[in-house]
Amino acid sequence: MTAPTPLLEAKGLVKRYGRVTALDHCDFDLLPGEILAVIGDNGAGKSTLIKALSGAIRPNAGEILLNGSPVQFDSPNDARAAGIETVYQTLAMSPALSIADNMFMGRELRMPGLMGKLFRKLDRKRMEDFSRQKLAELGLMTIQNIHQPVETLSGGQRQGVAVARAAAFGSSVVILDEPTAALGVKESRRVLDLIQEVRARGIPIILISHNMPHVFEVADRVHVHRLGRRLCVIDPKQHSMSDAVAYMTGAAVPEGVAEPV
Amino acid sequence: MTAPTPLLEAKGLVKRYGRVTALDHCDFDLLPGEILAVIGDNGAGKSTLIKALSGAIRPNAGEILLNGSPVQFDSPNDARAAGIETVYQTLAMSPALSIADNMFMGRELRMPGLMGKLFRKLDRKRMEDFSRQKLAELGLMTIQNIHQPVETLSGGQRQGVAVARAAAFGSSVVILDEPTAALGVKESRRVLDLIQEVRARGIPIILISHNMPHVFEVADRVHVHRLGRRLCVIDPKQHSMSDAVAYMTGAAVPEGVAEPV
Amino acid sequence: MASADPFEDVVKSRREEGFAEFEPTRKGLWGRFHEALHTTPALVPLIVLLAALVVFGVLLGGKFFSPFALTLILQQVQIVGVLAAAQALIILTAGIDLSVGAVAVLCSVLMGQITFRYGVPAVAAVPIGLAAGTAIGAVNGWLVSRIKLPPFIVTLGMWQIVLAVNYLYSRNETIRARDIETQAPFLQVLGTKFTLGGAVLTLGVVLMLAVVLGLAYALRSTAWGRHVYAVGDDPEAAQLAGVDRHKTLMSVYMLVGFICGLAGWVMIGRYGSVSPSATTGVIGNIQAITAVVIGGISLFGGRGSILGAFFGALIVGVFELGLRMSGADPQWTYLLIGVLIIAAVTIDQWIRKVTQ
Amino acid sequence: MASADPFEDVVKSRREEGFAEFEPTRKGLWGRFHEALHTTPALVPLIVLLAALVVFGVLLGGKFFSPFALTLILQQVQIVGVLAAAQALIILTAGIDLSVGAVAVLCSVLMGQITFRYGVPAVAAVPIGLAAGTAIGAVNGWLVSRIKLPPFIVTLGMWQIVLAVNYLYSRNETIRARDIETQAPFLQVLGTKFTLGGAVLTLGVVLMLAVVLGLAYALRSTAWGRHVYAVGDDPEAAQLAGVDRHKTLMSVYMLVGFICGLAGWVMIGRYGSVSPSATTGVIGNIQAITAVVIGGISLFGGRGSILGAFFGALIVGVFELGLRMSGADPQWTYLLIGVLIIAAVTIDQWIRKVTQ
Amino acid sequence: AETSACLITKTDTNPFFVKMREGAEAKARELGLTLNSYAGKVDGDNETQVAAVETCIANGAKGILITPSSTSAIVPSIEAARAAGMLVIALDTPLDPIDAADMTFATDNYHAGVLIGEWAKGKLGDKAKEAKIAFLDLDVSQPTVGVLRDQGFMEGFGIDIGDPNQWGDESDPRIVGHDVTQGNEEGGRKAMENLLAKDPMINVVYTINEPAAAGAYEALKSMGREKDVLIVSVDGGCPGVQNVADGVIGATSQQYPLLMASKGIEAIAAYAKDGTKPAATEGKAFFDTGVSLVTDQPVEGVSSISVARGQEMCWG
Ligand SMILES: Nc1ncnc2c1ncn2[C@@H]1O[C@H](COP(=O)(O)OP(=O)(O)OP(=O)(O)O)[C@@H](O)[C@H]1O
Ligand SMILES: Nc1ncnc2c1ncn2[C@@H]1O[C@H](COP(=O)(O)OP(=O)(O)OP(=O)(O)O)[C@@H](O)[C@H]1O
Ligand SMILES: [Mg+2]
Ligand SMILES: [Mg+2]
Repeated sequence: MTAPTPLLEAKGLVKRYGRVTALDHCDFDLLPGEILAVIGDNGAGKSTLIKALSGAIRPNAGEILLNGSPVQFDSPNDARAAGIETVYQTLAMSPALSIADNMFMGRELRMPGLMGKLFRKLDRKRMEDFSRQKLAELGLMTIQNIHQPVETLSGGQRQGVAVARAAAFGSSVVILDEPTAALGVKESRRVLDLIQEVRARGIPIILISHNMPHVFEVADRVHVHRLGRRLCVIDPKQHSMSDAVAYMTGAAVPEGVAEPV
Repeated sequence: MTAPTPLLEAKGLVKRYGRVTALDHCDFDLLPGEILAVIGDNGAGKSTLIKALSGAIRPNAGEILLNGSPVQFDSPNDARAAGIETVYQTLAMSPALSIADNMFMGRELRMPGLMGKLFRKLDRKRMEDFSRQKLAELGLMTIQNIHQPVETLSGGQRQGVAVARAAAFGSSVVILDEPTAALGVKESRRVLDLIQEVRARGIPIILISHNMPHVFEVADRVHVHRLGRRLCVIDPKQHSMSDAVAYMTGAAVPEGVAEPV
Repeated sequence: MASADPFEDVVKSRREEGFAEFEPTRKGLWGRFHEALHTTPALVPLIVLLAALVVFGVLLGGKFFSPFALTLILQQVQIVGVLAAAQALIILTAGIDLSVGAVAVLCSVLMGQITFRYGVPAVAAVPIGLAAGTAIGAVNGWLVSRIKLPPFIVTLGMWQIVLAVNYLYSRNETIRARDIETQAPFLQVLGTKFTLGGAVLTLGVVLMLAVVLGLAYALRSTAWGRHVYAVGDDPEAAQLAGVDRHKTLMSVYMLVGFICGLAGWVMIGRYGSVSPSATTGVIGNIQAITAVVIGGISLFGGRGSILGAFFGALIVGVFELGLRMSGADPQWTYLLIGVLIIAAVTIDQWIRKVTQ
Repeated sequence: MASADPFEDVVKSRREEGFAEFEPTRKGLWGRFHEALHTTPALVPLIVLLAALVVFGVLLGGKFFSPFALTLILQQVQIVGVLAAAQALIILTAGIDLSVGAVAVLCSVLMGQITFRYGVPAVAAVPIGLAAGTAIGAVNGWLVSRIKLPPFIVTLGMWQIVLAVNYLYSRNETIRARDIETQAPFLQVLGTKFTLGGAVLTLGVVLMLAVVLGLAYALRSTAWGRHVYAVGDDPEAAQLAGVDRHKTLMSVYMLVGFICGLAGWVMIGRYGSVSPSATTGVIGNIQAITAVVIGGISLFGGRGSILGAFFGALIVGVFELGLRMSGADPQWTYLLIGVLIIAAVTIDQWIRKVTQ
Repeated sequence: AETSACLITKTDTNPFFVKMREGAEAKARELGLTLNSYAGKVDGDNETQVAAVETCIANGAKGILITPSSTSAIVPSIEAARAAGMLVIALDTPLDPIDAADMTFATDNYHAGVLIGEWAKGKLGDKAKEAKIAFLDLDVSQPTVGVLRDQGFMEGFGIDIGDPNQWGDESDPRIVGHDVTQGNEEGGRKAMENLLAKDPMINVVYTINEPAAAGAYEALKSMGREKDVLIVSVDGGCPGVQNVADGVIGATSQQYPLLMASKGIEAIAAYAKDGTKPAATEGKAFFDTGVSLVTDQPVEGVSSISVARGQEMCWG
């Protein structure tokens, strides 16, 4: 099997914060239509990697290629313009605004007709109905008031809103940084379904997660991150979860890789 | 078996936020020396319950009893004075301060001798060494700079600091609200060990978690929370995880309980 | 350990679920009132305002409740009202603008001097003045958004610069009302009076109301308004969520500059003359910030309503007129206004607390 | 699905692990400099200050680098320096204090009037004045912490109240320098001069340095200091983590009141006389806030160092004296100081950026 | 109903206006008038004065005494008040145009400046030609009083004043510089220090008022130069005159705010009774309440009164 061109690729990414090295010549590739899981210890640099891929930070060195050609994202909006939609670990919500406001931030719906064209009036009702429906799909039925500011939601409800947003609007790549960390059993399950629905639409997904059973259930390939770089990529069908955990914690070294420390 | 007096008990707690009802006549009890797990859907009111128990919010109605006698906590400090130590879901850290500063917030160590007594000088070194050791015990070995402000830590590292703090200083009750949500496989494992160590010291623990295998591994009793109130308490040895999930999501109704909605 | 238990299967099949519902907890008028306070935060300063009106009405009797006195309040808060609307916008983005008053004065001076010194017709001088205000706003915005300087420092510097330019450019000359009236009446057009059911209003008052209501609409019902709140609430999060922080900030600062220009035009209407040493240049900023904060907008950004700021301006206006009319001497007036401002916000807090 | 895989067993046994280590990325002098900037944020305003000194030194030559001019700067910033230290404390708690200047003036008036009107000896009048400052601080603190009013409003009200009381109580009378010198010289003691290697310093300058260094120590090296930062950073989190928010805020506001009292005493030393209409009462607050912000303390609380605030005060002092010495007229000086303040913070930002 | 009158001063922090208010209050009490006082917030505050005039109209007062912060900008409000049937009297500072008020009871600030300028010139004699002069003015916004006093001093001293509506545009090399003081000790000291840093050889100091002069003196004293510098000032308040006696100030132009205020109140009382309006001083467009130079070192050709006499006549 000759490898297809990666949709999104990164080479030698470096990111330093003062004394701290978060990415240390890290490589990365995402193939079209796949679900790529990224796993690694806490602080391995997974979030930093996807922040670099989605334009939220600018790496000190290295290059990013989209469909084989180098790109530079100066802001998350640049990446979004290229079709990359991300759920950050910090969720990136405006705490004082309502659920619907947050769902549609930056892509608000206007009223039809004159009110919308001339007065640019928002179509509150349509946005709220849409939000309610998306949350119901995720099983978040405990939300009592759709006008609630996001800061008053429970941890899991808040994460649900962020995931629903990315899944609903994702166009060419969807990146999910620990999307189920705060979610309940039912809600996590629904997110996994959602991920598979998105992939079925032909959109590749990057999934960061510490939940091995979930990773091994949905991923096509697993990128193991360790100490700021990619240690190896494994096929979940040929490796067990124990292998993956052993690699990422440093308890075992995958073949053909010299233990870095 | 006659029930021993609960160490911590709550009766008929109600908490409303404007239009939203977070706790709806909720009961609760924690027996001495046990690990009590609290499970429930997102937004069921688990965090609100433990906030009421730890003095972070004041319920609109209901009473809290400590060792059988009613208490009123007006601030988290009141609860802490009564020996209740809590890891909140939001972690309650000062983002701009360092790891050691956060670990020792409110219980700082002073230099020995005159410098400490007269000039109230902090013993930075001792606090940093202690923090480093606690984090190492949790397996958080990716922290490169102990002076790093907490806001620059990864999601999991931050959670690790909060858990280490509560476990290190817990005295009569330790409450953990989703302590492993952002943690990796290894780090979660270590937290479970820690929970058992704390219990071995005779300190009872309230553990909120969405991770059923972990809950069933460590808990002595499981409090199932649904729609703002306690639905039932189950014994993990007599019920399966499937039962628990069915109860908390409303797919099944435990014996002797009328379906609330 | 039971990790082989396929517990997730329980939730694999979807069941029909209803949204969680609880009985509404409070009913009747009091419940509605609570509800209203929660959805419309500007109601709280409005209540304080009405309370202040009643208190002074009782103290001063018919003299205070005359159409003359009541419309006088509106006329006296015209300028602060417009500046407070501008300031509220900036504060919603978690900024602060110390230059608003100075920009207003400079714009009024520009409108006057351009007409009188260079003979440009007033209908052209006014837009030039407004453009100048917008340009100053753009500089502020650029420094805040691109160079990432703290708004406090940018606008503090701009305040001094604008005031000095204002004195230097005008050569400290006042253009007299009589001259404007005869040679360029358009400059004073916002001072035009008309009666509406016994109350005497000016076009300036109408403009103030239009600015406040227009902004209230834009902030609540357009995407731009949501972006302003989001940027003020958490700029990082807003940017990650897809808001163009730079564009939003630039639009806010430029709009604020423009509104300050309008305030300058209102000043000519109200005072008749054009004077570079108008005090608005020196204390307009604090007055505007005070109105905004009394109106319940958080100085940390992202929370509050512009109508609140307007009520805040009116509250101060009522206090000042009421105390003056009751003949308190100036230092006692200052002292009492200090006390009343604290009292107003205490009542505000109290209302919020009991209606939690 | 492989959920029966006992993957967690891999991590059940503990292995010896080392902390993650990476090669230090930058070395040598430049690397050390970076490191220093990261650990000591007050270095940035210090660099700006030195740059300003060099620029004016080059422009003005020996005249500026004379002990006379350099110590003059210290004397001129005495009062603002002390007030900036107080203001920095409040701003670190995410508050703001508009009353600092007014409280200082009132305390100086109290010290003077208590001595001259009631014949209390000056050594007793000074502590009474300091106690009054502390009491005002306590009222501010109580309103902020217990009633939970915004600090801006509380201290705005207090500012007006204190200024009015100041005029009313003093009946606007100045106590002349000559009278104090002959009848109560202790009031002027902080004006006492002494020479230190050619430089003429006053006890007031020494007091300023002591206040700044003392606070810097307390903030960095005591538990109280950590609590101040925590409360300013995220009051909710601090409280949940076990900090007594109320106690911390009260201690800060009371200490600030006390320091303002000291500033009032410094004022008597510097001006000789006691006058209720001192400008500090009106613009002392803005001057202090400006110094704090130039010094790199965030108005949102919890970030920055008090030494920075002190350097901020000195930066403004250098600009003012430098410009006056180079012969700019007052209006141009006013304009240029605006420009320079913005420039100073721009350079500050730039240093932070290139040394990221 | 009882007759009420308004007094609107520029500020109420300057002792000058405090005394003016005391004079007005005393007279009003004597004549049975209700007096409401108002003041601007800072020097040059026209807006607050406009609001005060409007309040007086709303209150139905019979007359207004005003020391205008801005002599021309206040005029439309004054016209409105007069149209409402009130007697308006300008105190201390004439309006522009002067006939916008019914009458003006004033000292001539420009003349006050001229007196101290002439005195300083006479005192220096020949050395006036190479004098080094510091000007300690009021504020960068150049309120009218400050400009009048400053430019008057220049004329008296023999300096070409350029634009009479502005200070700072002169080119005489004897001027070391202008700085602003806000009219208090604090500003006086700092401004003096700044100008001394620019040129330590300053030997004449013009000050806007006596508090500024006292501040300037402190700065000079700390450099040991208090003996060889001539300080002149304007106002004539009691502490100021005492400072002349103590040698802090060389000479000051004394004004009479109490007189202005009590005259003003009398005029309003008369107007309220039978509609009579006050008349101007012979040959002038206003009622001149006079100004005298107070010094114990009289100079030939400049009329002055002694410090003892000044202390008798000082306000308060
Ligand atoms: N702004 C920052 N300043 C300094 N260090 C940082 C910053 N952001 C991240 N780091 C450090 O970089 C390393 C990688 O962090 P990152 O958030 O990418 O980890 P992660 O793999 O996502 O971990 P987790 O699973 O806990 O989310 C960590 O050691 C962290 O402390
Ligand atoms: N300050 C608040 N204002 C309004 N509603 C609130 C507030 N805090 C919590 N709620 C609501 O109360 C309900 C219970 O929230 P809580 O945080 O206790 O849930 P939880 O069981 O901890 O959920 P999770 O598992 O997601 O953490 C939710 O519906 C939430 O939206
Ligand atoms: Mg992460
Ligand atoms: Mg929760």
